[in-house]
This record gives sequence, C-alpha cells and structure tokens, in this order.
Amino acid sequence: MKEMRKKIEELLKNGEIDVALGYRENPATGEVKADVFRKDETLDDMVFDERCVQNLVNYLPTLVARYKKVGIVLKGCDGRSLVTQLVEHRINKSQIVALGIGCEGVRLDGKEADKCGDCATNMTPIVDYEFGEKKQKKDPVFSKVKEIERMSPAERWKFFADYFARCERCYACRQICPSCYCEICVADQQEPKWIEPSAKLSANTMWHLIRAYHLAGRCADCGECERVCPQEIPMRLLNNALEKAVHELFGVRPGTVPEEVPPLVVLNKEDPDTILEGKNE
Amino acid sequence: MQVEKEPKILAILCKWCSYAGADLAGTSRFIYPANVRIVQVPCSGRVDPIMIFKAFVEGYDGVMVSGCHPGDCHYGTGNYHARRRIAVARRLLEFVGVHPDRMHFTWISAAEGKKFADVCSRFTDELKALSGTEKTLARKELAT
Amino acid sequence: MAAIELVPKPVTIKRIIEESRDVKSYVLQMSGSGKMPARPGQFVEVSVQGYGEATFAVTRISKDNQEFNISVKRIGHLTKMLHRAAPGDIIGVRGPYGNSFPVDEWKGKDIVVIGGGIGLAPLRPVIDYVLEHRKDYGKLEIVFGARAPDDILYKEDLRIWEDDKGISLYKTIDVPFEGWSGRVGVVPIVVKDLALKPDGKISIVCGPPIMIKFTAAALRELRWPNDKIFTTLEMKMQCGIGQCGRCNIGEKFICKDGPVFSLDQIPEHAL
Amino acid sequence: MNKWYKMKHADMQKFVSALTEKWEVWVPYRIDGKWEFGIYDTGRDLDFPESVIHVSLKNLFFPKRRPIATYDENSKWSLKPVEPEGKPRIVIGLHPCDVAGIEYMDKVFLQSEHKDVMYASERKRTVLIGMLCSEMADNCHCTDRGLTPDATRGMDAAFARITDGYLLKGLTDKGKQVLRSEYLKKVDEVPDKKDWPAGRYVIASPEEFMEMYDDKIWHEMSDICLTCGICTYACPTCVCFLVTDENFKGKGERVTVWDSCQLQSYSRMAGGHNTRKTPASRVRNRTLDKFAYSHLRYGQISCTGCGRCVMVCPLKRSFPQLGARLTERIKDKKKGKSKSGARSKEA
Amino acid sequence: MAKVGVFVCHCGVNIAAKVDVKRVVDALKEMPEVGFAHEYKFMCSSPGQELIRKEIKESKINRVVVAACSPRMHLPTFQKALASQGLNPYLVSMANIREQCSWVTDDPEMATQKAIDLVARQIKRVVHQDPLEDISVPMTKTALVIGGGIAGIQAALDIADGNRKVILVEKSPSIGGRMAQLDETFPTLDCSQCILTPKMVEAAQHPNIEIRVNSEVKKVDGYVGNFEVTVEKKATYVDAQKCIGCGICQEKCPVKTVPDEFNADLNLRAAIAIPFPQAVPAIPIIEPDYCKKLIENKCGVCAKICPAEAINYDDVPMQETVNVGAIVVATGYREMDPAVYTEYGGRKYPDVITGLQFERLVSSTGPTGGELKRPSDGEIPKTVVFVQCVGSRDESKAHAYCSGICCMYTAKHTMIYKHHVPDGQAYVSYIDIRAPGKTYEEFVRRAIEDEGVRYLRGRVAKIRRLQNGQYRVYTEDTLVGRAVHIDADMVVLASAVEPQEDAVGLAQILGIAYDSDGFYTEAHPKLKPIETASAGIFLAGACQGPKDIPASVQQGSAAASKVLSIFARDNLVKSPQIATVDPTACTGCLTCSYVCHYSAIEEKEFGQRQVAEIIPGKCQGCGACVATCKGKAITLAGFSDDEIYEEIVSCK
Repeated sequence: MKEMRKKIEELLKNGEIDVALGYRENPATGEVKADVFRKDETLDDMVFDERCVQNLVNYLPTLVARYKKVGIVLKGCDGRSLVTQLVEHRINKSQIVALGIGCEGVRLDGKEADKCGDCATNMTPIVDYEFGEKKQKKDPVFSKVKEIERMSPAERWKFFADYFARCERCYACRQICPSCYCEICVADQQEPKWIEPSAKLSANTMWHLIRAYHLAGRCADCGECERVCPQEIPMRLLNNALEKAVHELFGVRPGTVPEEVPPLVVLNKEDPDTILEGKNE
Repeated sequence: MQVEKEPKILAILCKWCSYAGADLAGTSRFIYPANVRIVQVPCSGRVDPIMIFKAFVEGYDGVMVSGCHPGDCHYGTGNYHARRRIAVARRLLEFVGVHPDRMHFTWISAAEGKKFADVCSRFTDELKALSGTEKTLARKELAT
Repeated sequence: MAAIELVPKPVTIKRIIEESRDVKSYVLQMSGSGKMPARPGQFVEVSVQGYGEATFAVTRISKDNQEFNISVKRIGHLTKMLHRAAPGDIIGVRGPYGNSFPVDEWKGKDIVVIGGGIGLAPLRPVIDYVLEHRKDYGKLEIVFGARAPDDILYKEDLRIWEDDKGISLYKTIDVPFEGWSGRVGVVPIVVKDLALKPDGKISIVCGPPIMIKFTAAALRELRWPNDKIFTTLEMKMQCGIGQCGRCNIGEKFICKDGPVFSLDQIPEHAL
Repeated sequence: MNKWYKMKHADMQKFVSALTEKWEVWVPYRIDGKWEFGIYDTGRDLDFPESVIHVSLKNLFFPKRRPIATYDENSKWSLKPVEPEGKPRIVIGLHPCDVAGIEYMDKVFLQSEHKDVMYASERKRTVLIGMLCSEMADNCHCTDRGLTPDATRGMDAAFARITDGYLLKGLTDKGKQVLRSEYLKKVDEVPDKKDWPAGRYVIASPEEFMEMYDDKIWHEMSDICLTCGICTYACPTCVCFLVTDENFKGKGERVTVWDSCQLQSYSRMAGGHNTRKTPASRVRNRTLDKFAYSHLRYGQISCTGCGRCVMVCPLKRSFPQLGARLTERIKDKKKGKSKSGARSKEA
Repeated sequence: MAKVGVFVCHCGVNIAAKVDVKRVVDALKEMPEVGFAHEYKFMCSSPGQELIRKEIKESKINRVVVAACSPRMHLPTFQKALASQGLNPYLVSMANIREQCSWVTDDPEMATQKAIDLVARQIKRVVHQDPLEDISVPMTKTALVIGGGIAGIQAALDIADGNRKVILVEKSPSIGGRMAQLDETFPTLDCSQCILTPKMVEAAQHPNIEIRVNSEVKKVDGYVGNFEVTVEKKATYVDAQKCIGCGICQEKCPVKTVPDEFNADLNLRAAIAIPFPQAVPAIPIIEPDYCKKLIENKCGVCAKICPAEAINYDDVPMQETVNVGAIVVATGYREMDPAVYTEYGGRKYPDVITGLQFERLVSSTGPTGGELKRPSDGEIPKTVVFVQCVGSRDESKAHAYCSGICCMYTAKHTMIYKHHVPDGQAYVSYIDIRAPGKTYEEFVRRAIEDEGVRYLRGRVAKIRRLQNGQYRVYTEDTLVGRAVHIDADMVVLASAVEPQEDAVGLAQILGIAYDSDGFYTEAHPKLKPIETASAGIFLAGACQGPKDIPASVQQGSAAASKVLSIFARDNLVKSPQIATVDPTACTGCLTCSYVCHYSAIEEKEFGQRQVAEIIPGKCQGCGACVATCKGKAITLAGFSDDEIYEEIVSCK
C-alpha cells in the first residue's frame, strides 16, 4: 500500500496522471469511500484494505472526459470489468494508468463478501503498475448457483418471483454497473415498451432478465449491483448463473483476458448445436 | 373452447429457411396443431432474446426459434450468432424457472416442411405433458 | 365524484393537413357541446389510447371554441401514432392549460412575431388574434425561418399574410437550396439584418432552443429590453397541471406558470 | 377531550381489533428488520417503533402505480376514468415527519386549480392517529426542519408510549370519535417532555440556496452519486410521476407511476433533447427542489427530516448531509473566503 | 389509430374450405384500427387487386392487410397494387392463412379461430409499419460466371454479346466441361466436340470475356451490384503467357502414371499434359502429386526441353479480388461413383464401366482412338448390357431423384454401339423410359425398333464375373414376369448425376441455398427457376439439378438475360429494409460491428463521441446488429422492434 501511495504521488507530481481514483478513509468515521485524489493534496487518507468494496471503474468514464490522464486503483474483479470497458470503446487505454493491487478479499456487513468466494483473479488483468501479491486462484465454484440449479423449475421461479416482486425499479443496480451505460436504457424506452415503467412483477421480471442477459459474457462479478440494491435482490445469482453458463458453453471467463471480445458477439462456426439444448433438470 | 386449452406456441422463424419450411409444410398439407403462431424475422440473427423473455411473460406456453442450418444462413453467419445468444438466454430462463421443455431451438431448412410439422406436433405434445406444472413467468393481469 | 383531471376527453379528428415532410396539422372537434376555450399561447395534452399522451400547443381556435388545431412533428412514439391517424379517428384531449400571451396588454403596440420551424405553431393564434382585432394593434411583422423550403409550415397562411399589405413578412431558409429565390440565413441573422427597433413594439420568439437563444441575443443587441421579448417554452411537460414535476425552471412550472414568459421572468439558463 | 387518556398495553390490541370491524386499519409491521405499514390482521401482536418507520406513507395516498382510467384496446375510444373508492381507514402509528410529508402532498395535490380527486379521496377516507417518537434514530433530523419528534400537528389523534401502556388524545372530531372506547381511562398524566437534540443537518435559507445555482459544487457533489432514484421513492414528499398506458391481452390501463428526477429518462424529451442530462444537473435539481423551490412554491421546504433517503441510499451517502455541506459552502462564500475548488473530504 | 383496409381471400376453396371467411371478416370489423374488412374469392387476381385500388381511393385507408397465401408468394403483387394508388408499398402486410393455417389445420373451427388471430396480429403490426423508400446504389457492370461448361459458356457469351464484361472462372485447366467429354449427342447424333469447340473458341476470343482456368472462387463479399470475389488460381507450374502449346513436354515427360481425368480415368497420361487436344486454352499443367521434380527435385526434363522456357517449378497459388455486379453459378455435375453398388462391381470389374467412360471409349479423341474395345483385354464386346438407374430413383442406396439424362444417353449409347459393332447385341435393363423432350421418344423408339436393342424392364440384382472373362448380369423381365440373366462382355452403368463434390462448400461461400442432395436451390421452383434467394446470384445448368445439354444452354441464356436486365439500369435499386443507427442513442461500443457479416458498420463522429454508422449500400438487412444492440439504437426497417413486439403481444 505504501509503495502504491508513493507511486501515485510520484505520478501526480510529474504529471503522468492528472488525478487518481482511489479509496479514501474518513478518519473521523472510519468509513471508506471512492474518491478522486489530486496533485496538491496529501495521500495520507488513501487506503487499500478489506473495506474497499466499491468498483471504481464506474467512475472512470466521467473522469476521462474531464481529465487527460487518470490513475485508477484496481482490485482483481474491478480490473476484469475494465476489460469490457476497453473493448467496447468506452475508455481509451491511453487515458488511464492501471494501478493493480493484489486484493486479499473485501468485507461486507462484517464478513467476507460473497463475491470473494468466487474470485477468479485477485490481480487485475490490465495493469501498468503491480503492487502486492498475485495469487493463483481456483475456478469459481458458484455454489449458490448450483444450489438453485438443484431446485425444480417451479421452486426456482418462486424463489426469484419473491425477489422480483420487491424491486422498486430505482435502477441503482444499473447506475452502479460499469457495463450498464446505454444512452437510453431499454427500460426507459417507449417504442416499444419491452419493460413497462411501473414496478410490478411482470415488468420487474423483464427488467431483471434483460439486465442479466445484457451482462452475459461481460459481467466480471464485481457484485456492485447486489451490494447497492436497497431491496437486497440477489442479482449476483443471475450474473453468476450466466457467467457459469458462458464458461460452460464457450469456455470464456469474461474480463480475464485483455482485449477479448465479449463471447456473445464472437463468431464461432464450430459451436456444437448441443448448446441449444436444455440442461437436465 | 377447445382452442383455449391448447398450449400456445410462439415460433420465431427466419424468412429464408424456416418460414419457407413452414410454408412447405402447408403446400405439402402436413397437418400440425393450430396453436402455433409464427413470427417472421429476416434471419435468426435478428432474434433478440428479449423477444423470448417477453413471450413467456405474455403467457405463451412455449417458444421456438428456428433458422437456417449452420452454414446455410442466407446472411452468412446470422444463425451462428443466434446460436450463442439463444443458448445463453435459454440458460437464463431455465435458471429463473422456465421449464426446459418450454423452449425449442432448432434449424429447419426450406426443404424441411415435414420437419417443421413434426417439431410443432412434438413440441405441442411436450407442452401438454407439462400442463399440470406452473407456467412460470407468465403474468396474469395488468397489475402484476 | 368528478373524474381526475388527468383523464382526457374524446375529440374527433376532422381534418388532417400535411404541412411538411414530418409535420401534420389536425383539426380537432370537441364532442357534443364540449368547448376548448383556449387563449393564444395555451396548450393541450393529447392522447392516443394505448400510447399515452404528449403536449401540443393550440395552433388555431375556431370562434365558437368547438374546433381547434394542433401541429404535430413526428419524433416519438405518440406522434408516430398521431401521424398514422385518419380523419374520423377519436383521440383524447385535456386542457387548455398554461398561461397565455398577454395580448390585451399589448394593445396599441406593434407586434413582431419571430418563428423558427415548428416554433411558428404556438405563435399562429397570436397572429390570428391580432388580425382579428386589427384596429387595436399597430404594425404586424413576421419573421419566419425554416431549415429548407420543404420544412416551411402553414404555406397557405404564409401566402395570405404575404398578400396582406398590413403585414411585413420575412421568410428565410437556413442554407441555400435549389429553386429557392427568397432570403437565406438563420433567423437571428435576419433579425439583425432587419435592425428591428424596440420602440413601441413587442416581440414574441419561438423555435428550437438554440434559435430562441440566439434570437434573444440578437434582439438585445438591437437594444430590446427583456420585458419586451416574449417566448413560449417547450420543455418536457407531462401532466400540464403543475404536479408531475418534470417541467420546472427553478421554482416555476412551465405548464402552470408558463409556457409564456417574458425574458425578464426566467433565468438565462432556461433558454 | 382535551386531556390525555390512558390505555393499557394489553387493551391496545383489543381496541385496534375492534376498529377493524368498521375500518381498514393500517399499522406498522416489522418485516426483515424494517418497519413498514400494512393492513392489520386481527389478533396479530401490535408493536410500534420508537422512531421513523422505514417505508413512508406516500404509497397509501399516492400509490406507486395508480390506474386513473381503463380502456378496451380492441375498441375505438373507450377510455373511462377510474372512480376513487375505498372504505374508511385508520392509520395508526405514524410520526410527526409523516404528517409533514402528507401536508406537503396536500399542497401539491389539493391546493391546486386542478385538484387531484383520487388523492383527495384517499385523504378524506383516512384518519391519522399519530405516535409521538420516543427517540431520534441515527438519521433523524426533523428538529432541523422546524418539527419536533413529539409534535401533534396535523394528526386526528395522537398517542405516546409510557411504561405500562399508552397515553392517547383526540385532536380533531374525527380522531375523538375513533377514540371513544371503553378501554380508555382518564388520567392526569402527560407524555414526558424531552429536550430534543438539533443541529445535525442545519441548512441555509431557500434564498441562499437559490444563489448557488451556477456554483461548480454540483459537479463535485454528483461525482459519486449514482443518480439512481431510490432516495426519491423513499422520500415522503417526492411526488413526481409519469403518465403511461399499459396493455395486456386487449385490456388497458392509463396509470400514473412514480418517477424520479434523478433518472436520466425523466427529462429526456421525444427526439432526444434532455434538459437535465448530466448527473450534476439532476442532483442540483433535487437539492434545490427540496430546500428552495418547494419553499418558493408552497411556503414549506419539502424535507421533513425523516432521514429515509439516507437509509435507502445504496452508497449510504446522506442527502441531508449534502444540504449541510452546501450550506457550509454558502457560509464560506459569504465570508468571502471562497476557496476555489473547495471540496469536502468525503465526496 | 391508422385506418386499415382488410381483405380476406378465399383462394377458391383452398382457404374457404377450412376457414369461415365470413366469420373472420366479421370478427375483424370491430377492431379499432380497421376501416373496413372485405372478403373476395381470389385477391391476387386482377379484380381482387382492383378491389384494393378502389378502396384506397374511395375509403382513404392508409394501411392494408391481405389475408391470403404466404407473403413469399404474393406480397410483391399487393405492394404493387398499393403503389399504383400512390400509397407506399411497404404499408401492406399479409396474414398467411393458407400455407400456415387452412392447409395445415384439420378442424374448421380451429382453423377459423387461428385465421382470426393471424389477421388481427397483422392488423396490429401494419399500424407500426413505416413507409419506406427504395435505395439506389451504383453498381459494377461486370459479371462473374463460375464454371466453364456449356451452361457457363453460353451465359458468358450472351452477357458478353450484350456488351458487358464477363469473368469466366473454371476450376479445371480447360473450359468445355462435361460436354467436351461426350462423343455424339442425342437426339440428333451430331458430334459433341464439333458443336462445342466453336463456342469454346468464341468465348476465348471474345473481347468482353476474360477466362480464368485452374481457378476457384474462395470468398464472396458484398451484395448484388457490388460483389467482391476472391478468385484463387492454383499453381500450374507452366507460364501461360510464355507457353506456345506445342505439347513437347507432354511427349517427353517420363512419368506416365497419371489417371487421365478427361478420359474418365480409363488410361494414364503424363505428369505434364494438355487436358485434351481441343482444350481452350491449350496450355499444359503439371500434376504436382506425380511430377518427380516437384516431389523429389529430380528429373526437370520439361523445363530443359521447353522451347518457350515456360516451365516454372516455383509457381504458387495466386489470389486476386475481382469486383462484379452479378454472378452466374454453372458448376455442373459429376457422375456418381458406382462403387456404392458393390453387387454391380463398378470400379472392381474392369469391364463394368459408367456411361461417361463409355462416351470416352467410343470417342475418337478417347483412349482407344474411337475403337470400341473393352478395357480389360481390348476385345470387341459382342454383348453389352446397359444398366439404368444406378443410384437414381433408389432412395435406399443413393438418390431418390431421377437423373433425367440416362434414358436418353443410353438409347444413344446403344445406337453408337450398334454402329461400332453391327453384329453385337445390346441389352438395356430399365425401370421406366423417360423421354419427354422434343423428338426424344422417337429417338428411343429408333434404338429399340431400328437397331434391335433389347429393352428388359426390371432392376439388375447382381453382376458376377465369370471364368471366361464375361459378366453374368442377373436381372428380371417384369413384362414377362421372370428372372433372366445375360452373359455380357461389357456392362455400362448409367451412374447417377450428382452435384460436384465441393458444391456445398461453394454454396456456403456464395451464401445460396442447396437441397438435401446438394443441388442449388432456385428462388422459386416455378416462377424463379434461375434466381437464387440471394439477389444477383443466378443458376445455370446441372448444378441446379440434372439437366441435358439443351436445358443447360437454355438456362445459361436465361441467366445471362437476368444479369443483363440488372445491368440495364443505371443504378441498382435495393430493398429499403436495412438497418439504421440512431446516433443519439448509440453508445459507440461497436459490438454490432463484430456481428455484421457484410462489414457494413463503420465508426463515425457524432458530437463529442464516436458512434456506429451503417453503410446503406452494404447492409443486407439481416438484423444481427439490431439484436446485438443493447441500447436499441439500431432499427431494422420492415422488421423493427415495434413490428415484432406487436406480433408477439397481440396474439390472443
């Protein structure tokens, strides 16, 4: 951490970056939040530890629009979500300096965050400066997804319908997701109304299905959607189910390979037709 | 009314192969259940899974999508892209509780009128076998 | 109990006038003994069953208040459906809403009407009103600009106004166009060229936001005070009655406190 | 009946159960650790929170999704207004800040040339029996908004918890009528008076806020905000809505649906022009609307100090805190030591 | 909202027998969008179309739904009816209540209900259809003909005579195709080479025709009017510019072990050879699999003796891209390998040969110089059995279809045989004789009656080689009803006509359809027999199905006229059903560009950002990008989300 702080100080000083996006601790409350660090200030408040849950990539597009060059502190999972951003021309690599840090896991509500159990890489795949230790990771197991998969279709629907019905459609999940950046979200469209504006089960179901599908092969499991959901809808389950599916179907783990094109737009004539068949119950 | 009891099927067919196949089923007078509603799209590559989601929410019992056989796409590669998309959409729908037998994704060429009729009949039978189970996702009235 | 204000009443499309490539005007007739007592500058909420509603300025009012016009540019889903309508179709309408141009306070003054594209639509009732009460007003000057000859609205009216000796009409298009022999140049430039003096005059400006902004600037350059420049604002209005919230400029609701404002009533950024 | 009456804890349940015969009774329930109002099932244990109820009462008077007309899609113009209906109801256990919210909604919907008759009907059929807060929760700041947790203004009746039961008092005729009950005993007791702490989120005056329109602080304030709409849905005074048509199998409803000025789609016009495209402009609109525009419009700022926006914020970032921060900035500016690029450390 | 005119067709009894048309009309009249609904016996007839025209004029409808047959059949018909009244032709929609309703439903009640639903859905859809304007694109007025057989040559000549450039691509070293291998042709028995060679020469010398032999089409991009075709010329090791065609290399080449393909593998030839004497161009090529120099870097004789120094052992395949506006596919057929029928001994017994081998055996340019000698021992065969339908009309073993030409060429073979061996006896084992062409039947009668050929109706069960070198053919004579066997000196199998080995591969390159046998599928079997489903690509000759010479020539000419009619216009008129990007909604992620098969999506600047833009000329309207775009910034005219959404949700 010290090393990283020093590096960032140096980068800011010699103008290699205009601002740095990192985590700031409020010494009074002990709270840690995303913030922008500038040249003329001390980096004493900059921290990196298990409290740094937020994915900073979501703030990048606004910052790169305002500054020429932005440094960003990246955990493994956040780095994965950056891959999609770069491939989809949302951010130009030349405008950012990636400061990867070996993540030891983050904590939410006093215990290790769920997503860390399924961590695919603790070091960002895109990195300019590397700090801390890079660990060999096992493939995610997605045990909760498997639990759902063991249920009958009716049980599964009951499980999800209960959650979907609670959705208020505040779109916090959309707003926090770095990969949800459409100019006009399909949920806001009138022509036609694929998703009706009112918060009711049928429209909420459409919203959650479409949200999950649109992230298929792009979601890097940073878990922010689920974290910010005021109704505690388990959105990571849907994301993970598709992450698992994409891996099983196409052998791809989204975001782990720089410059990899999202699997849903890859042309592969050799896909077997069996991928179109239903899985056994 | 009898028609109401029949499971309702939405068939999204590409214009060049599968829709022509459905036409051939007609020209050849192959009888199949009257509950199939065909939507023509230019290519299976045009099929956005949102359409499939919507169909289930709107209360269809089953959805089938069909295009040209791999390699035969009129537009070269549309069906390969469709295959990937639909494979993922199917996993998602199954995950939230749509019974796997309610989805049928296949390739039907313009020459396969018989196959189209057979698929429709078989699919209808499969859906009838599911008639006791819940039609998940389907909304019931305006407010849900 | 009375029905909620947000529920529209049916009107019949009596006639459809194709104004330009993407603008159609509709002559709407109130059903039964219904009236539409709209004053110049007021607007209505029009709905198509199944497609929601949108705001349109009233562009002409019949003397008995039983018929009125709206002009519709095809941009969204509702206007698309309106463009598909045929005479005899029934649509919904509620209103009139909003304030209106203070035409009575303007008596004795020269009126300068400056319209750009579809912006002429809400101003036409003012022209109609002034023409109807000719003796009460001084000179009537109309500056009207469109992108191209194809985009010119109200061709029939323009012809009448052109022939009217009491009206000075200046028509312009933004960029040169084959077969167009008239004036070329954007409205703010034309206004500057005409060097319209503010003495004894009132001007009303409406058009695309950018046109209003620059025309206002041009007028100020010609020493027009803000309280003599009026405009009517097109912002996303929905309920029309100051409740749904979206059309505010500061504490003012365009639908309730507007849509007609003189420039001294609204902050600069509202333009 | 200008005095306080006492009711034993055990009697309260009997009293409320008896009310359900004639009334639709709404009471707070705790679901997954969160308090919200629900229709009372007779016999269920009654409990009341010490302070703010997590979900505001807004939905009872101005529902999330409110059909205003119905139509048949398969026939020509058939739009018919939905007539307001519903049996008389009582809401028991709301707090002073809830009343303030309702008062604000009254201003929007009732003090208008075009009165919202559906809202009016919901109001008319409802008797409000408020509860005086016994403490202030973490985010409560009604004391900074001209209220106190034990104020009774606007309630039809009020009650307070005491060690062995409740003290009740009817305030309006409606309220007094409801309270006519055998379980009530006349006593001399009055609820404890407390000194409520204040100063958590003191804010500047509406006029001062208005001057901040062009300040660049808005960009800084919106840097981290998600501009999701959840604070507006939780807010008891945010009543923006959208009118839309919803169809299903030939039946249609025209509905008003809650909308939020924080969402990008809110002020996007057909054709693409958006008057509040940037997050900064949306955050500004909400902040100024709460603390200034509302006051200029209705003579009352639309923040009741309930603190719900803080509770629901996905980033646990407090909206009132924003107001306070802005106030600090206003002060700084006034003192003329306006630090250029001054920013708070928490963004 | 819109005012829709609905026309429900009886189609005689095709629809009306199952669907209660009256009830359909009554049910629809109530829909808010419907101006009126009519029924009529035949909507596609001119009074039917007149009805539409009249109502557009009188009732001021602004949308039309025709409930009749498949839109694939008659949509253009009704589009024209609209256009004739000044209504945009894209404001009509068809409900397919024949192919997809009345013909596939047993129960009239169900059929009627389904029909109501189908028409109602199209009414909802048509309301969302937008008027569209055709798109005009410039084009390259050069044609590509793939295959230099008689069909391809004919097409090339006709196009060239129409004053348009033609590139003729032929896989083998010479044009001429199958016809060049034939001896005489039915039903006139004129010499095949005598009538073909002048055409070959004419093609070679035509100023508008560029012949590319030894070449194959590897890739096709673009669309009608503007195809970009990659042609690969394989390595021939002989410089065609230098070679004078003297043939000395062929004489001196020490390797004489190459099966002679032109002679249907009946003999062996040199590793460097001109394919056949009349070849156009008459340039030899080296078979790299046999040439000693190329395999083991020895020999090199040809290079040493070539007077023109035309030999180049370092030759490599060359790819070139050509721009053309239309393509004629005339890749012809091949003869089925008779080895499938092990019981006949084809490929096993030297004297059990195929029809094509027989042609070469009797041809004066063939391996025997025109003398009919049997391959095993050079004896003149005194008894020959011609076996019909080897691989044809036999679904269990090979193909269900009739090869079409065998009956005729066998009759011809028997006659040629009798001319060569007047005292010999020819037998024909057949199932039916199919001779429907002009003077064809007479030709077959001549073989039977004048030449004394014995026709036995029945299928050959087995052919066994006897000790004496003869072949015993076990067959039957169903007309008499008994099994017979014939001991023959030679057996000729009429092996089935099959698509070329690489037919499917080429179809995939071209993006055209093919049937389960591998023959290319025409756009419509009756009304569009020349066109493929891909605009600008036409079919000629046996690649589309078995065909004899006259039919191939006809189709070649027909394809040429189709090409010329495209080229006759100044610009190409394209369907307006293409995708467009709304730049205000586009985020510029450009994931759409990954799925575009036509490379039609480019990046463009819009305000401060980059967005996607679709090149109208390149877009073919498949909609893959539309389904990819998450923000729904792309719309496909004619198949917009709106239109499809209505079809999904407005089903009862």
